[in-house]
Amino acid sequence: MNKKNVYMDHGATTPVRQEVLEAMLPFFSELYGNPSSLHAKGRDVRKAFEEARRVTAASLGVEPDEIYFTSGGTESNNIALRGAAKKHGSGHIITSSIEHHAVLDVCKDLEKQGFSVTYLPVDKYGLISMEEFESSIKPETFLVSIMAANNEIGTVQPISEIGAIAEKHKILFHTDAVQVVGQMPLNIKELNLDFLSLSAHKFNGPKGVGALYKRKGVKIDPLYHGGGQERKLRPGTENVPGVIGLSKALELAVGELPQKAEELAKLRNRLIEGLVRIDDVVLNGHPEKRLPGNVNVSFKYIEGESVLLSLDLHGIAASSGSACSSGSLDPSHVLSAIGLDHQTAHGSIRFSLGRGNAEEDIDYVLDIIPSIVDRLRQMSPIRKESC
Amino acid sequence: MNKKNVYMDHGATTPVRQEVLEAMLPFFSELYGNPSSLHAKGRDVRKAFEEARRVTAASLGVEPDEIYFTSGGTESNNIALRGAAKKHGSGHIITSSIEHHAVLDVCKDLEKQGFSVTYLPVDKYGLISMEEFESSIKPETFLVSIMAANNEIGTVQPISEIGAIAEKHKILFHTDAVQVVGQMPLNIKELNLDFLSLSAHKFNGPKGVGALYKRKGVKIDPLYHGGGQERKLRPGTENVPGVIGLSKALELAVGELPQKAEELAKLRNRLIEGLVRIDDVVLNGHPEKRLPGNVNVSFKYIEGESVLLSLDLHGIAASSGSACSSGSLDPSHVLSAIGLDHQTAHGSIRFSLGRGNAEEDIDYVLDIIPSIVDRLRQMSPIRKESC
Amino acid sequence: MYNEKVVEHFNNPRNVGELPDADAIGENGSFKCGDTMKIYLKVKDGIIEDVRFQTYGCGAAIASSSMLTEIIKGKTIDEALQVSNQDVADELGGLPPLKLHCSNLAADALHDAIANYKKKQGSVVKD
Amino acid sequence: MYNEKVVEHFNNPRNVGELPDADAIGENGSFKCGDTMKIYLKVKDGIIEDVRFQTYGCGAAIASSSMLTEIIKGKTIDEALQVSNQDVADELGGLPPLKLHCSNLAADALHDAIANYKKKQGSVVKD
Ligand SMILES: Cc1ncc(COP(=O)(O)O)c(C=O)c1O
Ligand SMILES: Cc1ncc(COP(=O)(O)O)c(C=O)c1O
Repeated sequence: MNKKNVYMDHGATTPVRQEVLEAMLPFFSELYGNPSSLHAKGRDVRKAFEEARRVTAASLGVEPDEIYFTSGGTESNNIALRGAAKKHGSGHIITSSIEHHAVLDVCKDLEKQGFSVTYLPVDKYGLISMEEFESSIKPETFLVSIMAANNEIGTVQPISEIGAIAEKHKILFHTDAVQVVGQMPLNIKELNLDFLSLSAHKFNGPKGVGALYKRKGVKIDPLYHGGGQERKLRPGTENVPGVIGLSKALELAVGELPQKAEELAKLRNRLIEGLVRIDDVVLNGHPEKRLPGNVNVSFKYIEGESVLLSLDLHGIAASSGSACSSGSLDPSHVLSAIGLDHQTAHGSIRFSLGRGNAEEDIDYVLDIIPSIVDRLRQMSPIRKESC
Repeated sequence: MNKKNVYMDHGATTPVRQEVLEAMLPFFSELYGNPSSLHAKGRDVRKAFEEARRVTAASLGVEPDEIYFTSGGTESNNIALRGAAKKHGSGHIITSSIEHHAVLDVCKDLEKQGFSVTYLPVDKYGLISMEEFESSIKPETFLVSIMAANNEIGTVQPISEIGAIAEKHKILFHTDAVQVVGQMPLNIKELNLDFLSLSAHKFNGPKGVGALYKRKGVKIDPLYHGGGQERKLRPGTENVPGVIGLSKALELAVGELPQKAEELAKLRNRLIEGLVRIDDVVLNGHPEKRLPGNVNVSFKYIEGESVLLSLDLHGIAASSGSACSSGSLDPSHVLSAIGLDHQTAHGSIRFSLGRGNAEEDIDYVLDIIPSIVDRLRQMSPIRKESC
Repeated sequence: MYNEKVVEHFNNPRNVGELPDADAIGENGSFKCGDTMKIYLKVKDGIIEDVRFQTYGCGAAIASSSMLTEIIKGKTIDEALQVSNQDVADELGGLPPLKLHCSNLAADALHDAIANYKKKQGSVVKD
Repeated sequence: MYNEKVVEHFNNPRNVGELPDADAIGENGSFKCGDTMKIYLKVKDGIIEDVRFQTYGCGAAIASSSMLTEIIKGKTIDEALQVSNQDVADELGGLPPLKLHCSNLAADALHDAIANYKKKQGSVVKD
């Protein structure tokens, strides 16, 4: 079999699609003015920039003045959480134990600053419980932040139910939708959301640019100060080409939903079915409530990075929640939170599908994997019997 | 006379030069991997990214692990100042009254958080006094932040003297060098600097990317949390094309110094000489200690925005420190700090020269200006006699 | 930033200058932003026959001044008194929100001129 | 991430498997990262005649295991005892700093095997 190039790490990042790059290009060397400048070179760029805001807002079904452009999902999360915390001064925050570090570690830092935080546990599928959520709400709770879908195991949370409870108790609701925007249909206005974070490079837009949706009327304090751009919430000369790229990528991605999501889910299911047919391979995450492109399995008795490396030698790009691969020694907090034992967690691999993946890619992976697994298992001192 | 397109707002932003855009292009759609990914697509990008860090560091004469990539000058300033403040918990900061808002407003915010701040006054040229600086140092002073050169009036501070005093008193020294990097030669290692901020779009690199130099061994606390990129000081998926562009633009710009600066200074002097020949036009900023590309003059009896607008109608892009142009009603804090009366401040215009400007541009501007000034003065109820 | 009509008035302002034989002069200035307008009226039989202005200010201030003079020329004093800042901005096809205050200059200077005119005429004009 | 030599050893590890008639077996595991190595030695006249390994772990752990077996094959027990984790990493042409701990596995398992071997031989080997 010939070595192919199969990219199945769309959860990590995606290529910029051609139409997006083309939309960006004029803004490097021709339309290069600073949008804050009063002269024609500035005004032309301001116009295009605000049009990009309009397109972004329209793609999300919100108002243009509810969109703040940032440098990515991490910054969007930090601005929302820290901004709300700074505004409130003190109080209680609720989040889940499987958030991305850009939420989880912000919460830990806020604890150091005197806030109290509840980290909701999740069940074996990665779902939080609505009862536990509701009963964790205290009079001093001002914010709940629950990710729309998990980046590692793909589990999709019931954010509309969370929103309803948050509304009932009058607490702010933030969702990290970095993995969802552009991949699944989303109706912000029906979700009682106060904040939503997104990042362009997850939906075939450029790296280093994202956005925060903040519901009109919701007040937070800025973290950084400067020239007053983005209505003072995110100062600094605007990343104009990046924002143009974000808006174009989002418009295209959302325009292709829900069909694209259905196609992706078919590929995903084909891959999952093929993988779990292998002995001692288990699916991580929820069997149905999962991102259309996310496949996460654990190969028992072997370690994730060695699987990853073997896949790489066959031209397949995937990722792992394994300790060794990230340089840290512990398996990912997500895999621990869903209750995987150390060893199963270490054998986890994520294949994240996206634009450009086709059936033949799935079949190629399914053809390759058994020999990889066999080889590594034969090398392993750990056996079914011994576990 | 035909309308020309003359861009003299390089202090606001600059076009991305062709070589820089070409260096960036492969990183959108071919080399699109996430530098944190372990597979080949990620490793190739990590390699290029770290090579860009090496080039950036070499261009600045520092070590690669002293460079942190950010989303721009604003973020670099915020990370340095707030990070040092967070680390120290309390204490005293010294800055100047003519800093960019990305330093000034950070200091004001830190005051709200309990830090004390001295805002050093400047003389009529925009220079701080070394005596005042040194005598403002208290036992609890931990940081001084003085910009290398002012963005409005172009005045270059004696940062090597400031550094020597900071070293003597063992306080951290940050400089906002956003207007200096790539425009003037700079030797960080001779300057006793602990932090330096720069922004790519000021030296023909892309918007939305910058860097912070942090001297090895100096410890600050991160402001934002996330995936741990940039050694946890600036988390978030890296803006790979942006960083590649920054490093290329910096390498080219620094490679062209000091010659480029001398050429620019010649053009600058030609423009200044021509302008001050007009009645009641005064130069703002220092006659010699100024950025090679900066010209800032006040046209008495007329208002800056109307000059700007008139220039714009002739295809000339400049900027103003006038109240009306920025939407705020007060004239810029810089023009106030150098002691300009309200009206002179309101009549100020900045021409900032850069790559691509030639003698004929200067001559075109000098040809056009007198009629603009005449026309507006004839319209004005304010006269020499009445002032 | 500005629409075409504003730019046109800025570029070719109507009725710029002084009126040496003005029947009334009005002035208004914003201490905050420094803009200043001076308006000169020539009134005959209660009708504004001629008008001139001088303005120190931004593009919006100059265009508003010019537009105001166009609006009031030929109007009676009492009609002119009805002209509001909003009317001037509307007639210009709108101004950027941040610039609306600049258009205030013009109508306020006019009202000052009319007040001066009435003062000069004494109680005669009072009713 | 890994150099060519590491990848080559990972891809074609030497001496993988068990030795049913081993004279000594050693084992080492990192509780923290979960990596585990088992090493089998066949010793004759104090010389390591044959060696096999089984490893559960990342690429660095597997490559280090393979390299270790190559290094020690044909060496005396005492020579083998001198082999350090650093030697293994050096022989591989270096490992990423974060992965150095993975190479520790191999030499430590070997030392465990040699200790077991000596124990089995009793005091005879003691001096
Ligand atoms: C002196 C100075 N500092 C900081 C900045 C902020 O840089 P940026 O807008 O790229 O964040 C600028 C430019 O706007 C500047 O001129
Ligand atoms: C769920 C989630 N949140 C936040 C982020 C951070 O986004 P970025 O790296 O673009 O800042 C990511 C991606 O890394 C993510 O998957």
